[in-house]
Amino acid sequence: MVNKTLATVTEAVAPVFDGATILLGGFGDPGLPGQILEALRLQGAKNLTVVHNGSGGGTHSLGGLIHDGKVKKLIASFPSNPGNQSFQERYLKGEVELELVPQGTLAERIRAAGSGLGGFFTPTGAGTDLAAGKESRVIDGREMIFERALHADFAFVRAYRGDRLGNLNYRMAMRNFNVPMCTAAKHVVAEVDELVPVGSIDPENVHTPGIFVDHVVQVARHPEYLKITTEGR
Amino acid sequence: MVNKTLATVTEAVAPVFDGATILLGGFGDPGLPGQILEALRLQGAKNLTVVHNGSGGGTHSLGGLIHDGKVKKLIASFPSNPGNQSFQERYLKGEVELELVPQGTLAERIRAAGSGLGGFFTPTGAGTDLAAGKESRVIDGREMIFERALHADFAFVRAYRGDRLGNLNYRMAMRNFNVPMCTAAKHVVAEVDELVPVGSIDPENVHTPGIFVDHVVQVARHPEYLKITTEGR
Amino acid sequence: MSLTRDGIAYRVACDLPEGSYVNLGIGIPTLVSGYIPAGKDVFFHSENGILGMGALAQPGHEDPDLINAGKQYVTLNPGASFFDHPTSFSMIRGGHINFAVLGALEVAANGDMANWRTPGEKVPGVGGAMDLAFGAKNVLVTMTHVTNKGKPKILNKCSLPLTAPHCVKRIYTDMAVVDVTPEGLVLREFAPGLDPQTVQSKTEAPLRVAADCKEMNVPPKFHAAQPTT
Amino acid sequence: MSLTRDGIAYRVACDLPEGSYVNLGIGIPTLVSGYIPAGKDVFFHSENGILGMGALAQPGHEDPDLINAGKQYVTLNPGASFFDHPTSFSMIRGGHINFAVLGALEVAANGDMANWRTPGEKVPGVGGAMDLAFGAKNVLVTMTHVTNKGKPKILNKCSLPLTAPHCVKRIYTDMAVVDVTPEGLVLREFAPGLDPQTVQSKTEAPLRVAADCKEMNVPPKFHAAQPTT
Repeated sequence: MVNKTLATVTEAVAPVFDGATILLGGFGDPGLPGQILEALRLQGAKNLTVVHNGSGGGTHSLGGLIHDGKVKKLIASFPSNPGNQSFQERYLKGEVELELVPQGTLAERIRAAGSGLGGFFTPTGAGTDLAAGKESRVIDGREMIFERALHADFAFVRAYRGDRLGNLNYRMAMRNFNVPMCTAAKHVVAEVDELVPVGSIDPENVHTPGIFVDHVVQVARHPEYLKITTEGR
Repeated sequence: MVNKTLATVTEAVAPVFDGATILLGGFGDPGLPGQILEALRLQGAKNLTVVHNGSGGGTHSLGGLIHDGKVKKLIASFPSNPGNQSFQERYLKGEVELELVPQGTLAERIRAAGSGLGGFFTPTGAGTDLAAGKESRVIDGREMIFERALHADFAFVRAYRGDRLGNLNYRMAMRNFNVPMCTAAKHVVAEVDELVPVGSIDPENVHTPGIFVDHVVQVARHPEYLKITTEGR
Repeated sequence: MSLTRDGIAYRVACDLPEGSYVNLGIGIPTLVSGYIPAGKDVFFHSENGILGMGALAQPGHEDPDLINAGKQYVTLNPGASFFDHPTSFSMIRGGHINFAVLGALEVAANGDMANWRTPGEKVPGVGGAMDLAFGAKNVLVTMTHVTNKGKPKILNKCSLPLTAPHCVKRIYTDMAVVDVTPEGLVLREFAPGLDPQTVQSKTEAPLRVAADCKEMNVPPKFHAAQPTT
Repeated sequence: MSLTRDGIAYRVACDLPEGSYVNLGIGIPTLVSGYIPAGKDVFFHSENGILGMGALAQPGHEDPDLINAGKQYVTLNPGASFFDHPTSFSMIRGGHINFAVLGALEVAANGDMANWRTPGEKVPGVGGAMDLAFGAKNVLVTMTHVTNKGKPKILNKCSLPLTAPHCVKRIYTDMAVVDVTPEGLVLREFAPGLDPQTVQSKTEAPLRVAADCKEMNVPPKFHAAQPTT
C-alpha cells in the first residue's frame, strides 16, 4: 500500500542539502508552507536558491531563512514589498543575489519545467531592461523573448486537503504557484490542513494529482499565517 | 446583465465563414459538441481548417463535415482510426490536407495560443520524420524542436454544466482538449447538458472560467454520442 | 480645481463597459471597483487566481485564504472562479483581460509606460505589472498629473526603465483624460474648473485638443481644491 | 513454446513496482492492468485526462463520459483524478509517468523504436505514442517476437519511421525478455521450453546472454504451443 504521508515537517525537510534549489509555494499567506519553512530554518541547509513570488516576511517565513543567511539567491517577481526587511537588508549589502522575473513568466517557466518543455517565447518584457541578454524574435508580428524552463530539487507547498496517495485539493486562492511548483521539482512535499481518506477528494476536484507529490504531512497552520494582517509577505 | 446564452446551435455557428479555422473539442465522444457539428454541417461554410485529435466518425460528426467536402485541412494527432472512412477516402484522393501533430504537442500549441505565447521547445519528435523542417536546439542536454502557437477563429466544445456568464464545468473525461481550446479562439461556444443559475457551479470547480467563453447553449446530447460503442471517432 | 483619488477612480469606472474583464493594479486603481453601479456586470480579476472578485472584506469577516494580488482580504461575487497562476497569466498574456487599470510613474506620448522602478528605489520589484502591460487588451493608466514636486508625468519620452513600450491606451489623472493615439496625445476631458491650456502647462508632451473636448462630468464630492498627490 | 498475448502482459505486470504510474498503449499493453495483484497500488494513466483508471466497464455499466485513450469504457479506482490534455501531457513529457508500456513494430539494438507508421499504411496517425516514447521515464515494449511472416522485429536498425530514438528500456515478447543497454541488447529471460540460441535465431540484432539468464516464471495457462501473432 502506497503511503506518502509523513509524521512531521522535520522529516519533510530532512533531505534538503546545501546548495539546493527550492520552489517555495504560496502567494501571500494562502498556500505558503509556513511549518515546513520553520523546519527548514532549523534544518540548517545553506547556500539555497529559493524561487518564490516575493521575498518573505520580516524575520519569519522566507524572511527568516534569509535573515539567517541561508539563502544565496532569490528568484522572484516582487521582492520589494516594504515588509520584506530581511531580504532588502541583505540584498543591499550584496549578501543575496536576485533574479527578477515577471510574475507570469515565473509561473510559466516553472510549468515548462514540470511539463518537460525546454522554454518558450513570451512577449512580456520584450524591449525592456528585463530582456537584456535574452534571445528575441518576432512571432506573428510581435517581438518575443525566450525564457527557459526553471527546474528545482525541492518544492514545498501548502494545500487544504491531501490523501496518502498525494492527491491535493486547495481552497480559494491557495492554488497560485503551488500547482505548477508540484510538477517541477525532484522532491515535492505538501503540508495540509487535513489528511483525508483516499477517495474523499472528488476526482473532479483534485487540483494536484498524486503523481506530482512525494510526501504529504498534516500540520496545523503556522500561527503567523492565521493572523489577519495587511503586512506584505 | 451579461447573458451569454444562445437559444439554438444554429445561432452558435452562424458567424462561421468560409476559410475559418475551427478548434473542435472532444476526445472520442466525451466533450465533442455533436449538435454544433451537425448545425455547422447545415450552415454551409467551406474551406474550413479543423483542429481535432482525430478525424471524426464515418459520416457523422467531423466525418460528416469531411464527407460533405467542407474541410480543406485537418490538423490532428490520430486521424487513422479504422472508423474514420470519410477522412481517409478524401485524404487518399488528395481532397483534404493533413498536418499531423503529436497529441501532447497539439494540446500545448493550442494552450500556447490561448496564453499569449509564441511557441515552445519540446523534445517530442526530435530526430523523427515529424521534426522535418523544424528548428531544433539542445536544451539542458536534450535535443528539442520548436513548435508554434496554434490560433483559431472559432472553438466549439461540449461541457456538462454552464451558466450565463460562460463558466463551464466538465464531467469526467470531458475536459480533454476543451479547456485549452476555449482559450485559443476569437469566438468560443460551448454546448452544455445543463444551463444552471450563476453561482451553482462551485468557484473551486469551474474548469473553464467565463472569461474564455462567448456563448453557451443548452442542448441535449446528439443521439449519436449517447450510443455505447467501441467504434473509433 | 482637480479630482480626488476617488474621483479619478470614479471617472475610470464610468468607462468600463458591462461584461468587461478588468484587472486593477494597486493604489488608485483598487478604488475603481467601488464605483461600478449595482447590477452592472464587470468582472474583476486578481492575478493570484481569482475571477469575479467582490468588494474588500469587512473587518471581522476576512477569510485568510481569500486575498487579492495586493494581499488585501476580499470577497467573491456570484459566478466567481479560482485557478492557478499559469491559468491566471494565460488570461492576462493571452489578451483575455479587456482592461488593466495600472498606476504609473511616467507615460510617454507614444504610449510607453514606466511603473516598476524609480531611480531612488534600491530593491526592484516587477510583480504582475509587466505581464499586464504587455498582455491586457487595453491598458488604462491612473495617476496624478504631476509628481509631488510638481513635475509633469506625461512626457515626450520616459526617463525611467519601461514596463512596456507602446502599451497605454488612455490616461486618467486628477486633471485630465488623455488618449494615446498613433498621432500623439489627445486631450479628451479636463477637470472641472480647468481648461486645456492649464492642462497643457502641466504636461511635457504636446496635447492635441479633441474637437469634442469637454469638462469632466464628475460629482462635486470628487472635486478637490488642490492637485492630488 | 512461447507465451500468449496475456502471458506477455502478465510478465510485464510482474515488473511494475508498487507505487508506479503507468500508461498502457493499445493492444497487448491494455491487458497488463488485469494482472496487477489486488492490493498492489499501481496507478494507470490515460492520456485523455485520467489518473487512477480501473478495469474496463462491465457491459451495461458503461458511462459515456468515462473512456480511456483507446475509446474503451473504463472504471475508476479510489483516489483517481481528472484533468485536461495539457496537464495530462505535462505528466507524460515531464517524466512523471514511470512506465509507458507500448506496442511496437520494430525495436533496434540501440533502443530506437518504430510504432506509428507501417510502409503499407496510407493514413498516418501518431496519437500520444510519440510523447510517451520521448517523455516516460521508462519505455517498455510488448510485441510478438517476429512478424506474422516470421521476420524478426528486434533489428540492428529500424527500417520504419522512428517514434523516438534511444527510448526503449526493456522488450517483452512471446519468446523473451530483452534489456536495451549501452552495450547492446541483453537477453534476460526466455519463454518456457525455449533456449537462448533459439531466441537469437529469431532476432536480427545480436543478443548478449545475461549471466543470470533464465527461463521465464509464467504460469502454464499463459504458455502457447505456437508463436503468438
